[in-house]
Amino acid sequence: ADEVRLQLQWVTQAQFAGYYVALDKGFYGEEDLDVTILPGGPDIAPPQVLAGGGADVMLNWMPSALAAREKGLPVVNIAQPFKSSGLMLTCWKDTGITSPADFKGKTIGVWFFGNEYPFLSWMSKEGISTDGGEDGVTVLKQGFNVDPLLQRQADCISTMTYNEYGQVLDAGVSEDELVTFKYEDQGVATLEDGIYALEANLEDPAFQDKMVRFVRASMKGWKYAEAHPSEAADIVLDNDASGAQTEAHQQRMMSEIAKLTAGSNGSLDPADFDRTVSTLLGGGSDPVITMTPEGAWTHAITDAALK
Amino acid sequence: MNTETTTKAVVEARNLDLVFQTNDGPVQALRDVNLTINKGDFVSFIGPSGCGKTTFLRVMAALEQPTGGEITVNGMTPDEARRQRAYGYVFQASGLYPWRNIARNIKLPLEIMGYSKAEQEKRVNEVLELVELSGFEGKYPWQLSGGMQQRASIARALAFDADILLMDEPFGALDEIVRDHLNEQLLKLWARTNKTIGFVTHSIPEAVYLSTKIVVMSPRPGRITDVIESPLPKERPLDIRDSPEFIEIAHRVREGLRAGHGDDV
Amino acid sequence: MNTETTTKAVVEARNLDLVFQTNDGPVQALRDVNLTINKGDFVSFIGPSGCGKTTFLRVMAALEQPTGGEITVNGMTPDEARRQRAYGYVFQASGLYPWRNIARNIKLPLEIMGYSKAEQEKRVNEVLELVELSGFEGKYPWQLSGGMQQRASIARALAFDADILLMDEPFGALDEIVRDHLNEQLLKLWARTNKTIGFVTHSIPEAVYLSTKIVVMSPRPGRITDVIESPLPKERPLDIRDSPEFIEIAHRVREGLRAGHGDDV
Amino acid sequence: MVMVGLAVLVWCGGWWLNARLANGPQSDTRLVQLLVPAIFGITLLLVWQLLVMGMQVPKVILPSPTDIAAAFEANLSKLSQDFQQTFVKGALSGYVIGCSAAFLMAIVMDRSDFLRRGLLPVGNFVAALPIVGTAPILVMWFGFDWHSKAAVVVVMVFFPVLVNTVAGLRETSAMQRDLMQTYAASYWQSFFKLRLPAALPFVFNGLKISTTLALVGAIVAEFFGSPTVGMGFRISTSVGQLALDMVWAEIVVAALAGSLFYGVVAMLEKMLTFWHPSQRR
Amino acid sequence: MKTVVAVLTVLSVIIAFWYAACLPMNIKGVLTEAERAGAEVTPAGAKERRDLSEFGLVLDNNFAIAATWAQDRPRLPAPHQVAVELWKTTGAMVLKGKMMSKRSLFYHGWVTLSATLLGFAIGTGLGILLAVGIVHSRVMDMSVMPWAIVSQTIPIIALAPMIIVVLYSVGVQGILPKAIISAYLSFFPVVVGMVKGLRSPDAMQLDLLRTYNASLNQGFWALRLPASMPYLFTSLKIGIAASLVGAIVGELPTGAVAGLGARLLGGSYYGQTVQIWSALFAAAILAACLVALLGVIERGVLKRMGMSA
Ligand SMILES: Nc1ncnc2c1ncn2[C@@H]1O[C@H](COP(=O)(O)OP(=O)(O)OP(=O)(O)O)[C@@H](O)[C@H]1O
Ligand SMILES: Nc1ncnc2c1ncn2[C@@H]1O[C@H](COP(=O)(O)OP(=O)(O)OP(=O)(O)O)[C@@H](O)[C@H]1O
Ligand SMILES: Cc1ncc(C[n+]2csc(CCO)c2C)c(N)n1
Ligand SMILES: [Mg+2]
Ligand SMILES: [Mg+2]
Repeated sequence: ADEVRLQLQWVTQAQFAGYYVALDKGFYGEEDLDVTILPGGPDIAPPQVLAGGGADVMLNWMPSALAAREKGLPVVNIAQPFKSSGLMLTCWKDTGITSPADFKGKTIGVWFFGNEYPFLSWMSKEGISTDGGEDGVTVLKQGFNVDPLLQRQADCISTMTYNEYGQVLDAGVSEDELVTFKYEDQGVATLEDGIYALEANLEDPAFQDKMVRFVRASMKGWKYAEAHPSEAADIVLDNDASGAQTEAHQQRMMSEIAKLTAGSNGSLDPADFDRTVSTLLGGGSDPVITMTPEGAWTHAITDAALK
Repeated sequence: MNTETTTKAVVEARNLDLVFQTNDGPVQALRDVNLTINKGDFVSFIGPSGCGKTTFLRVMAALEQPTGGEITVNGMTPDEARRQRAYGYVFQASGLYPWRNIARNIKLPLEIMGYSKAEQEKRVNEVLELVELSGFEGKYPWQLSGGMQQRASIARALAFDADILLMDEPFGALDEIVRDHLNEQLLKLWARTNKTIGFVTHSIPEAVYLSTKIVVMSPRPGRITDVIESPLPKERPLDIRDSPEFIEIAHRVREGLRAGHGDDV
Repeated sequence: MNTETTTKAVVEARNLDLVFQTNDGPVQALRDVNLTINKGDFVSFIGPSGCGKTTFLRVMAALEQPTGGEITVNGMTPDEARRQRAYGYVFQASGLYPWRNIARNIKLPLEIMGYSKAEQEKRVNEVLELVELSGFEGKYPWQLSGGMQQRASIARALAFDADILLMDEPFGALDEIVRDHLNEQLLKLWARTNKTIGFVTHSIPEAVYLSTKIVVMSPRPGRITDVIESPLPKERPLDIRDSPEFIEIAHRVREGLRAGHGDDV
Repeated sequence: MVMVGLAVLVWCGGWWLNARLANGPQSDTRLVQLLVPAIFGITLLLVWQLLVMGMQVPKVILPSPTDIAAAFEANLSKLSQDFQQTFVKGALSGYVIGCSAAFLMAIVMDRSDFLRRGLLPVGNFVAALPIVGTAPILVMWFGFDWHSKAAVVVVMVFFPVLVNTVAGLRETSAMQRDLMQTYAASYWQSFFKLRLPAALPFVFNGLKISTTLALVGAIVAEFFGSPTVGMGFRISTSVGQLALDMVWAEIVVAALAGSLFYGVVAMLEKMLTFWHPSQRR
Repeated sequence: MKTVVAVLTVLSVIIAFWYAACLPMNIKGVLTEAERAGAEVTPAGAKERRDLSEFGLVLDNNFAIAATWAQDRPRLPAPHQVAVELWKTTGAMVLKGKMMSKRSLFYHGWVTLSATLLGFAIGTGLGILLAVGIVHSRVMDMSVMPWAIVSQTIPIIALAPMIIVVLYSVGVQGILPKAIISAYLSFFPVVVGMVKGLRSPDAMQLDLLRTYNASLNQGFWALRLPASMPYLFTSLKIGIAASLVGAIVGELPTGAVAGLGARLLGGSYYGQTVQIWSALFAAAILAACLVALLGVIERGVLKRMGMSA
C-alpha cells in the first residue's frame, strides 16, 4: 500500500472527522493507501512540516497557505472539503455592541498564527484602527480557550461555530446574552480546512495518483460523517489519545461541522478562492499577501477523484 | 569561700559539669571542674585534644551552658557578663571577616557597641600600633600572612574595654619564630593593661613562658588534673626558657600531660 | 664534585632558582640553593613561613620546575625519577580520599602502578602493621582521629618501593603528645627501611630530634642559611631532648632561624 | 557538497585557531579570553551559513545567519518594541518583585526555624510546577498585558533566590557567630554585619540563575495570551506566517538580552563579593 | 518529626488561605451563574459587577460563598476539587482496573515520564561528556562554556516546534523529539555541576597522583570522578526537574496527543481549570518523586563510597 501522512492543523477533534472516519471505515485501505494522521497543536505550522518532508499533505486555512506560498513554499490546494467558514466573533450583548461600528474602544480577542488576516481586513474595511485607543479596537492575542470572554477580559473573542462557541454556551451562557458576527455574513470569510500538497510533488504522476485516491477516500469519509454524525463523533473520540475530549462536545462539533462541509463535493469553487484572495489583499497595513497568487489551486486531483 | 577571695576572683567555677548530647549518646566534656581565676591572672589551659579546653573557655564566655555546677564571672553569671561586654575572645583561626579590611574588622565590635566615629578611629589606630600593624589598615585579611591575621584578630579583641581576654590557641597555626615574637608582645601587653587572660595552648613551652597559672587537663571526661602556679617573675625575656626553673616547670607540665594521656594517640 | 659524592648522593641541587610569576609580579621562592642529600639521610627543612620549604620539596618531586640551576635525583632529572616512581610524598593534611577506606587508600598507588591483587593485599597488611593501624583497614578516613589519618597517609607513601620519602609538615596539625609518639615511630621506621627522608617542619625540637641534617632556610628570597649536621646517635629515646647536645643544636637552629627572620613577623 | 566540505574546513580551522590561542602564552589575557569564545561563535555561524546554503535547507525550516541579520535590520523598531514589552516591562519588573519578595521571605524563614522547616519542602514542591501549566492560569488571573508575564517571572525566580538566600544566611561559621555573641550583638546587628555579607555569594548564585529564567519565563508566558506586541507574541505569530527569519531575530534579541542581563548581575557579584575565594584569583 | 509537624502546619495554613482565596477569585463567576439561575444578586448585571471589588461582592452576596468552592470551571479550584479530580484520574482508575486508560493520569504520567527519562539520560550523558572535555581541554573550557550559558537564554518553547519539525523531516518521530527538548534543558545544570565536581580535587590530591606518575585516565577514574559524585547528584536533581519541564514543553506542539502536557493543554483548551490544576500537581508530584528517587540513589552510592558522614 502507498503511504500517506496527513498533517492536521489542530488536535484530534470532530473538525477532522472525515479523515478519521475514512481511516476507521477502511476507505483508505480500499484505495490501497496506508494513511497516518498526524495531529497538530499550538505552534505547529503544517506548511513547515510539509516543507520539512514530515508529511505528504496537510490541512490548512487558505490565508496561512497563501502566506506560505508567498514566503517561497509553493503549496497547492488540491481539494476543499469545507465550503463555508465557521469563524466568527462572539461578544457580550451587554457591552452594547450591535454592529461592527460599535467595536470602537472595545477589546477583542483574535487568533494569530496567520489567522489574524481575515480580521484585520475586516477592520480595515470598516475603517477601524487596530492599535487601541478611543477610535480603534484593542487586540489581544487570544489563547485557545474562551476564558477571556468568560472572565470579561475581552468584550469579544474569536470563536468557531463548531467549537469555541459551544464552549461559551457550555459555560452556562445563554445565546441571548451574546451577539455574534459570522465572517461569512460580514463578507470577509476565507476558506478553511483545505487539503494542500507541495507543487513539486504534484509533478510526479505517481504522487498525483496517490492524491487522487486520497481525496476520493477522504471525501467518502466526509460524506459518511455528514450522514452519520454521532458515529463519526465516536470514531473521533476513539482516536483521541489525550482523553481530554468529551462525548457531548464532539457530538455537537460534528453536527456543526456537517453544516460547513455540506455544500462541498471536495472541488474548490474558484469564486470562493477569488473572494478569499480579495479579502486578504484588502487587509490592513501589513498584508498577508501582496499580490494575487498564481497556481495556488488545481482541479486536477478532484477532477480525477470525482469522476 | 571567704570574702577576700570572692572580691578578687574574676572567675569562680565550682563542680562544673558539661555533657553534650550527641547522636552517639552523651559526651561528658567537663566533669567536676573547680577553678578560681583572679584579677590580672594569666591562666593557660593545656591538655590533649578533646580534653575540654575550648569547652571551658566557651563556658566562661557564655557560649556554652554548663549542665551542672556553678560558675560566676565578676560575681554574676557568664551570660550577664557577656551582656556587659566583659569579654574579648580570640579564636584559634583568626576569624576575621573577609569582606572587611583590617581597620573595619577592628571597628566591628566598636560599631556594635556604639562607639562614636571619632572614638572608633582613635582606638583602631591605638590597637594597630599595639600589634604593630599600622599601615595595613586598608588591606583585606586574605592579603596578610597568617601571623598578621592573628595579630589583627587580637587587636580586634583589644579594641574595646573588656577586662577578660580569652584566647583559644591563638598562635596554633604559626611558626615558632613568629610565635615567640607574639608571645613576647602578648606578655608586654598584659603587663601594660593588666587584663585577666585565659589562654589555651598545645605547646608546653608557650604555656610555661606566658602564664602565672597553668591548668593541666585530661580527657574522657575532661577534668583538671593539675594547677601549677608559676614562680617565674612577671618580667620574662625569651631566654628565660633556658633557665632551670623554666625547664623544671615544663617537666612538671609534661609529666602531668602524659599521665592524663593514656595511649589513645 | 668528585665521583665518590655523586655515587652516594641521592639529591644534588646546584644554584637552584625558582621564580613564580604571579599577578603582583614575580615571586622569588628559591634563590641559589645548593644542597646534597645522601642515601639514608634524614634531612629536615626548617624556616619561617614562606621561605620556600614546600617549594624545594616540590622541586625535588618534580611537582615544580626550577627556573634556574640544576637538580638531579638518583643521577637523573626529578621528572625522570618521578616517572620511575622514586617518591613517596606525604602532604601536610593527610590527603586521604574520603570515598576510599583506609585499605583502599593505601592500595591507591599500588593500583595505579599495576601491582597484582595479591601483592596489594600483602603490602597493605605490611604497612598497616608498620604504622600500627592493623584492624582499621575497613574504616573511612573521617572515622579516624587526626593522628591515625596522618599515619595512614604515611603508610600510603610507604606501600610502594620508593627510596625517597618526602614529608611536608606531616604532623603540623597534631597535638604535642601525639606528635612525640609519631616522631618516635617515624624514627624507628626510618631505621628499619633505610629510606632517604626529606622532612619539612616548623618545630625546632622536632627537627633536631629527627634529623641527621637540618637545613635552615630564610625567606625573601628563599635560600639556605645554614646546614647543621646532627651529631646525635641514630638511636634516639624521647628524653634525648633534655640532653645538652640536643639543647645545643636546638639553640643553633633557633639562632639561625632568628638571623634569617628579619622583622616581618 | 563543496559548501559542506567548506563547512567542515571552517570548523577545523576555527578549532585549530582556538587551540593555538588557548594553549598559547597569552591565554590568560583578557583579550584571548574574549577572543576564543568569539571565534567559536563565529565559526558556528559560518558553519551554519555554509550548511544551510550547501544542503539547500528551505528558508521556512532554518534560515541562514545572513537572512536572520537582514530580518533583524529590517525590523529594528518592531524588535525594540517587543523587547521593551517583554524584557523591560515583563521580565525586569517580575525579576525585581520576585527577588525582593524571596529575599524578605528568606529573612523571615531565617528567623524562624519552624517556618524554614515547613516552608522549604513545600517551596520545593511548588517550584516543580511546570511553567507551561502555570502560565495560562496566571494569564487568566492577571490579564493579557505584561502584568501576567511579570507574575510568571515572579513565580519562576522566587524559589531559586529563596533557597539560595536561606542557605546563604546559614552559611556563617560557628566561630563567626560566636564572635557576635561575645559582643552581645543584636539580631539585626549580626544580620547586617555578618549574615548578609556572608550570604551574598549564595544570593548572587540565585540571582544569576534567575536572570535567564526571567527572560525565558516572560517569553513563554506570552504564548498563552498577550497584547499584539512582545517577543513571545512575535515568535509565535511569526512561526504561523513561516517568517522564520523573524523568529530567529527575536531569539537573537533574547540571547543578547539574556546574556547581557546575566553579565550585569555577574559583574555586580564581582563587585560585591570581591572578597570571596571564588572571585579573588 | 519536627519537620513533619512544621510541614503539616504550613500546609494547613496554605490550604486555609487557598480556600479563602477562592472566594474573591470565583465570586464573579458564581454570581453570574446564580443570576442566570434566577437568584437575587446585588448589584444585578454582570456588567455592573465587572469593575467592583471582589471582596465587596462576597460581603454583599454571602449566600454564594459555598458555591465558590464547587464551581465547574472556577478561576481557582478549591483544594478538594483538585484532590477529587486527582483521585478520579489516578486511584479510582486503578480500582476500576483501567490504570492505563486514556483518562488515567498514570497513563499520561508514564508517557511523559518515558520521554523525561530518555531525555534525562541523553542530557546527562551529554553534560558529563562536555564537562569531561571542558575539564581536560582548555580550548573547550574557553569556547564552549560561555555559549552553554547563552544557550540557556534561548526560550526553548520557541524552538520546540521547529526542533520537532526538523526532526520530522529526517524521519525522527515519537518519543525522541520530546526527549531531545528535555535533554536540552537538563544538560546545562549537569555540565555546570560536573565541571565544578571534576575540578573539586584540590592541588594536593592532584599532586599526589603526579608523584605516582598516574596517567590522565587513572587520575580521572581514581580521583576526579569519585570526587565529583556529590556535585553530580546535586545537579542531577536539578536536571531531572528540568527534564520533566522539557518533556512537557515538547508535548505541546507534537499534537499534544498524550502525556501530562497534553492534559495541561487539553485542560487549558477547554477551560477545564480543575483538570489543569490536577495535571500540574501530578507533574509536581512526579518531579518530587524523581528527585526523591535520585536522593535515595545518591545516599546509596555515597554510602557505598563511604562519603556520607
Ligand atoms: N558541640 C559539641 N557537640 C558535641 N560534642 C562536643 C561539642 N563540642 C565539643 N564536643 C566534645 O567535647 C569534648 C571536648 O571538646 P573541646 O573542643 O573542648 O576539646 P579541646 O580540649 O578544645 O580539644 P582541641 O585541643 O582538639 O581543641 C570532645 O570530646 C568533643 O568531641
Ligand atoms: N604556586 C605559587 N604561585 C605563586 N607563588 C607561590 C606559589 N607557591 C608558593 N609561592 C610563594 O613562594 C614562596 C615560598 O612558598 P612555600 O610554600 O615554599 O613556603 P613554605 O616555606 O612552605 O611556607 P609554609 O611554612 O607557610 O608552608 C612564598 O612566598 C609563596 O607565597
Ligand atoms: C496556533 C494556532 N492558532 C490558530 C489556529 C487556527 N485554527 C485551526 S483549527 C482551530 C481550532 C478551532 O476550534 C484553530 C484555532 C491554528 N491552527 N494554530
Ligand atoms: Mg579546642
Ligand atoms: Mg609549606
